[in-house]
Amino acid sequence: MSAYVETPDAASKVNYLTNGWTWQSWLLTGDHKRIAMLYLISITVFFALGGAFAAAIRLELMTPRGDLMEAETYNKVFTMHGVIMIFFFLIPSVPATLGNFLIPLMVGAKDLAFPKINLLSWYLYIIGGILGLYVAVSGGVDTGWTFYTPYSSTYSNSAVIATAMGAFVAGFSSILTGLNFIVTIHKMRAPGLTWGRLPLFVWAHYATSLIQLLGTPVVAITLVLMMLERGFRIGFFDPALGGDPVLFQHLFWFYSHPAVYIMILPGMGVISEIVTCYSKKSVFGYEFIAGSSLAIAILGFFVWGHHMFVAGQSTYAGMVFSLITFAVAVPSAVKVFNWAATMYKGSISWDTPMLYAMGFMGLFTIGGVTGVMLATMALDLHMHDTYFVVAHFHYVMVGGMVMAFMGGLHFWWSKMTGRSYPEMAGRVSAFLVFIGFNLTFFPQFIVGYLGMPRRYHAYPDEFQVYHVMSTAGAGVLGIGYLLPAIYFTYSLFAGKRVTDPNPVNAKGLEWTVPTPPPTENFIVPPVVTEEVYAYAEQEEKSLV
Amino acid sequence: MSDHSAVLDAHQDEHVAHQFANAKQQYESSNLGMWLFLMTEVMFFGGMFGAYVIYRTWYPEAFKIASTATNVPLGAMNTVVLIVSSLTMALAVQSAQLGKKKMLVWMIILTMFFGAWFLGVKAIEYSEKWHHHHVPGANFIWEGDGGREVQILYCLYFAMTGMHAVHMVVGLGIMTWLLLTAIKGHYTPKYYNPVEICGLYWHFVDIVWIFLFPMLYLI
Amino acid sequence: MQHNTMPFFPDSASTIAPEIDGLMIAELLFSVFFSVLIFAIVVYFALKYKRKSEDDRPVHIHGSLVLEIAWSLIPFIMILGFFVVGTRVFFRAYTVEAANTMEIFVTGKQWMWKIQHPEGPREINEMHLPVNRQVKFTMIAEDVIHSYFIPAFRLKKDVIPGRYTSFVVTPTKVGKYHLFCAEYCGTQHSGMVGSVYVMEESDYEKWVAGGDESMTARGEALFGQYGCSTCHLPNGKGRGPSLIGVYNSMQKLQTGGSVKADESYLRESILNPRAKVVEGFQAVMPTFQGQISEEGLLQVIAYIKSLEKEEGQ
Amino acid sequence: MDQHQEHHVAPSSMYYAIFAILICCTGLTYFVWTIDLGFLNIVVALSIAIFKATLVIRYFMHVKWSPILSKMAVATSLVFLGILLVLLSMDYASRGWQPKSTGWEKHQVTQ
Ligand code: HEA
Ligand code: HEA
Ligand code: HEC
Ligand code: CUA
Ligand SMILES: [Cu+2]
Repeated sequence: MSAYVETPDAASKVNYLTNGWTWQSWLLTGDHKRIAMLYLISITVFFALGGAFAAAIRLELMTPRGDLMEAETYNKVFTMHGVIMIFFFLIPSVPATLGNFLIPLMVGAKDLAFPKINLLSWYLYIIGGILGLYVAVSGGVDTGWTFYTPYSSTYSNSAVIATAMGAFVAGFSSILTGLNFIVTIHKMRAPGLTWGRLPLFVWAHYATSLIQLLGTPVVAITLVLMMLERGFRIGFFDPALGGDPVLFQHLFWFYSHPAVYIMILPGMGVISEIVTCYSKKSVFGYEFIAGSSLAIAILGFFVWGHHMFVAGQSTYAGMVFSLITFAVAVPSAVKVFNWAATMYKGSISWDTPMLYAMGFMGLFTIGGVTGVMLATMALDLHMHDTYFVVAHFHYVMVGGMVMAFMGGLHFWWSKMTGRSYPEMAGRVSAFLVFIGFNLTFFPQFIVGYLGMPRRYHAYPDEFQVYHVMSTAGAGVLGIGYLLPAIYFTYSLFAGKRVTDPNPVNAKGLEWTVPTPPPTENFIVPPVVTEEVYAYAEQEEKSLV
Repeated sequence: MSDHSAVLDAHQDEHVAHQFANAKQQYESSNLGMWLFLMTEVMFFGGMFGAYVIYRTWYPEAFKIASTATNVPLGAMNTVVLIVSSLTMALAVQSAQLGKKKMLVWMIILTMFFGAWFLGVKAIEYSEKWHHHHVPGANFIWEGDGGREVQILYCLYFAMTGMHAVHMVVGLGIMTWLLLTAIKGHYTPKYYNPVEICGLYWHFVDIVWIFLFPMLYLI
Repeated sequence: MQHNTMPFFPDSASTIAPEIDGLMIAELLFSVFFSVLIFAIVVYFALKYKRKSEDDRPVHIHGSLVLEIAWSLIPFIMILGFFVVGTRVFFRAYTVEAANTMEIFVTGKQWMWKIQHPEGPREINEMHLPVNRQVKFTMIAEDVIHSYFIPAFRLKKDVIPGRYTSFVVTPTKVGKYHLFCAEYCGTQHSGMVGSVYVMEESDYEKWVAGGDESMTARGEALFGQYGCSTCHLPNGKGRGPSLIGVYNSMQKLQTGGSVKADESYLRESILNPRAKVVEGFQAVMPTFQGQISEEGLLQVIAYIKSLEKEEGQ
Repeated sequence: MDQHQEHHVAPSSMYYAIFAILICCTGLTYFVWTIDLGFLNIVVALSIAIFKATLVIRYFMHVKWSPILSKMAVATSLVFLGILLVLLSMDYASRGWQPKSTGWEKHQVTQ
């Protein structure tokens, strides 16, 4: 890869952060790096908000009686928690921040293909987010993040339309981001950067973007129909007209299952980068990790029915969905095994990003294998809509994606901001997050199998032990997240300055540009001559 | 910006945005972008097509009855109108490719004219439905058999044609912009990309109607 | 149910429960194995190959096709076994096996469960069942989607408005168990709970005998009350067809084609008579949509079904 | 970078020819609708629609002369639309077949 050339040129002294200080220079920017920072700030706000709702959930569930809040309030709290965490935090988390920042750098482009559309995505996200906030302060919504009809379209007395509208608008933001990524990856790669040399982070985002393009429109139209049914009674899910409420679930999950891969694939991309860099090794089985991203994206569209095994779907359809769900576990397994194999005979550092990556591998595996249990029809008969499901998806989403996001943020923090974070504090918080996380969500597997249903505001006494453990864990977890919030903010203003373009000795074009990168990214248009992840000098011919 | 030779030619052409290396890259990127957007549009309508398939097989009788109440001549006329507008759109792209500016402007105007015609006819159909109390919801009254299921077909009818009409309105907006820039003479045989891209969108909306017409009016 | 402060497994009180528990344990072992394996490998490598100096230059290992195939195929084949067993057990929850299967009718509404026994007793948020006898549940919702969930039976099924759903189960242990609503249905979703009492057969007989009129009798009363009997005369001379022997027969339709007159068809005929008009009759039957409650419908259908039995006598 | 040379410019005659075919097809659809073919009505109407759409995509939208990526975009949308429709129909088609029918599920009219 082309080496970084130290140019005395004055232009190179101005980086993307110092290039303009006015509000307009941020709010009307086309620079993907600035837009990524805008996203980073906004999703952090939403994460804190979603976290506050989570705290309310946990406090309420400490005792079996609903003594902290009314049932109605509780329902609004978990709905807002789910909606905010999914649509306004996790879906844009890695792609819109790290992806936005890094993809042009990684492919050697000056920017994304459509900078204005990129900015438009952020504004759409903000409009959606404001609708969400408006709902939060104006009385809330109580349908659950799944908006099942006919409850949402007919019976609920809360701000369903505004919330769905928020999700709809945020959906378009997600579509446009995906579109931008795909075009950039196809058309704007630097000379020599063949598909076989593309970083796995880029591959993962390519797969993610495909899902965003093909899945999101379906949930968009479904939400529109739900809103029409609620507003004007034009909608065909209404059983009073002979419509099928289960059809809504089909259309909803056609997007929302693939969407869970929107929520994990970018994280997997992050892990691939971190594991190679902190093991100082080329990735094991590059083609298989890259290919499995695509396999997950495509197979992910065939399995949505596993959310509906007991929802009145035909048992035979359930059988087909169950079988394909088992198959979709395989590409994920391939990834996990390959990362583990990458560490073999490496030179492994115990820095914060690697700690998060190791946590990811373990916790994602637990989340994944419990997903496979849920995909077994007979077990889902018992465990559907219990806390077992809650534990499963927090393991993959929080133990998986949020861990990856945190890891990636630490990994690229100096590149993005030109400042370093305190390494020791980072390790402590990674440790706290890991402990707190397991304490919060592991008991939920047990209480779920005991039969504790989801979305319950009061519950039988014998489940209490587990809920108390869970609440305690959430406290630790909260501190674990608060710590980075504090030291990242601190480092932004007072952290040690980093000017070394490649402080971690990593491979990849993003490490060849100055830190922080200049507005146009590359001073000299890069030409790629090296294989990807060329950490080692010599090659070991065969392993098996 | 530093004056390196590789970026030089990009800055020579006023139409090439800074992030692209050259006009070819820009052309291919924006074309791909539009195709990807149309891909999402297919899925957007796809959700409603899915619902249509289900209810059409569940309630074949009701659908037969309901489609007798749609105005087939008007629907057929609209199909023809849209096909004509597709032709003029295709010719507009061709004129841009050949640098015939006047022809381009006229073709865009014609396309818009037929688009507006389509929407006008649609408005007539909608008001007809309203008068016959065929708009689902509060307005709906059905004299004949199977009112419940017939209402489902009308929900589909309004959702699908309504969403299509929204796309037409957006299309007209885009065409207005295209017309203004074409009059200003932005497009040359070297740079006609926006015309082509708007054309893709317009044709897509036409294709949706090609399916909606038989589905909602005929069968 | 004894109160254990820290239970690990729920009560097991149906034929299907041990099967699901067995499958659960098998998958648990499998999952624990792979989770521990991954944790162990990661931690072991991280310790063993801990970075010694910044100048470490590990060798390049490209990958291995053999390993890739092994670690995708082997776990997949293992989980295929779970798929087969899991699907078979699942199907069992929908298959009527016994000859003396009894029926229970459940109506869900915001926020209560209404249970009807064909013999007559009606309960709210409580359900009494005899032990060791197969029960078929037929369920429908009046408003939104609910889900009938009995953890001790390891069974749940969504209860949907506008359509009957059902499952089959055989309780095996006398006791009192939780009954939950497992599909979010609004404000008092968590209050839509109750108890299931599994009783000895003899106790159940006594309990059932304490009820009043049977469902059939109630249905017959409704049949008169709603004026059905004015058109549906037993001799077939009324404006509508005689309903004797209708149940489970093939009905020829005006539009051609025919349909089996099962419960679902009977329901549709009452709520939406014009959807499928019987050959040889005018579509004059009024709709009873919104007039008969879901419970009432179940009773009327039970009555129409009983008409068949009488004919056979 | 002269797009003129790289990109196919189709002659006007082709556009008019395609247009003529499209109009004829619309006429045909209308005509078929006036006669009753039973089940075939649906098949014919949709086949004609598919044919028309293909013409528009290939000629008006220039896919015939477009790079492979545009063709792939068309193919991808069709494939994923297919996944949606097929898996959706799969559920609805098999709803009636309970392991042993209990009679209370949605029934089917047998022709
Ligand atoms: C990031 C999000 C994410 C991810 C990645 C996944 C991944 C998976 N999920 Fe999850 N899921 C959710 C988020 C996610 N899920 C959410 C939010 C819900 C609830 C929605 C709601 O109702 O509100 C849910 C619900 C859910 C259900 C429905 C439960 C119910 O409501 O009854 C099911 C059922 O099949 C399921 C299955 C799976 C499977 C099989 C995977 C697989 O992709 C996992 C594959 C990964 C592995 C298997 C681990 C690695 C493998 C190895 C180390 C090798 C060894 C193992 C094997 C080969 C098996 N999920
Ligand atoms: C990205 C997705 C995401 C994330 C990160 C989380 C995070 C957490 N979730 Fe959530 N959860 C969902 C997605 C997510 N959840 C979804 C989709 C549902 C289903 C909703 C539904 O049923 O409709 C759900 C439901 C759900 C339930 C079940 C509710 C019910 O069914 O009744 C519970 C219960 O324990 C819970 C708990 C938690 C906890 C303790 C965390 C913790 O990890 C949170 C920890 C975070 C904090 C404590 C705050 C963070 C702190 C900072 C960022 C510091 C900065 C703060 C300030 C400066 C103020 N969640
Ligand atoms: C005005 C007269 C009238 C009344 C009142 C009436 N029906 Fe009917 N019913 C008919 C006619 C006529 C048909 C046959 C045409 C059709 O299928 O719609 C019919 C058909 C039926 C069928 C289908 C029978 C078959 O052979 O398939 C059922 C079941 C039925 N009615 C039940 C009821 C019940 C229950 C009530 C009262 C709640 C009721 N009907 C009240 C006239 C009536
Ligand atoms: Cu009824 Cu939840
Ligand atoms: Cu899923």
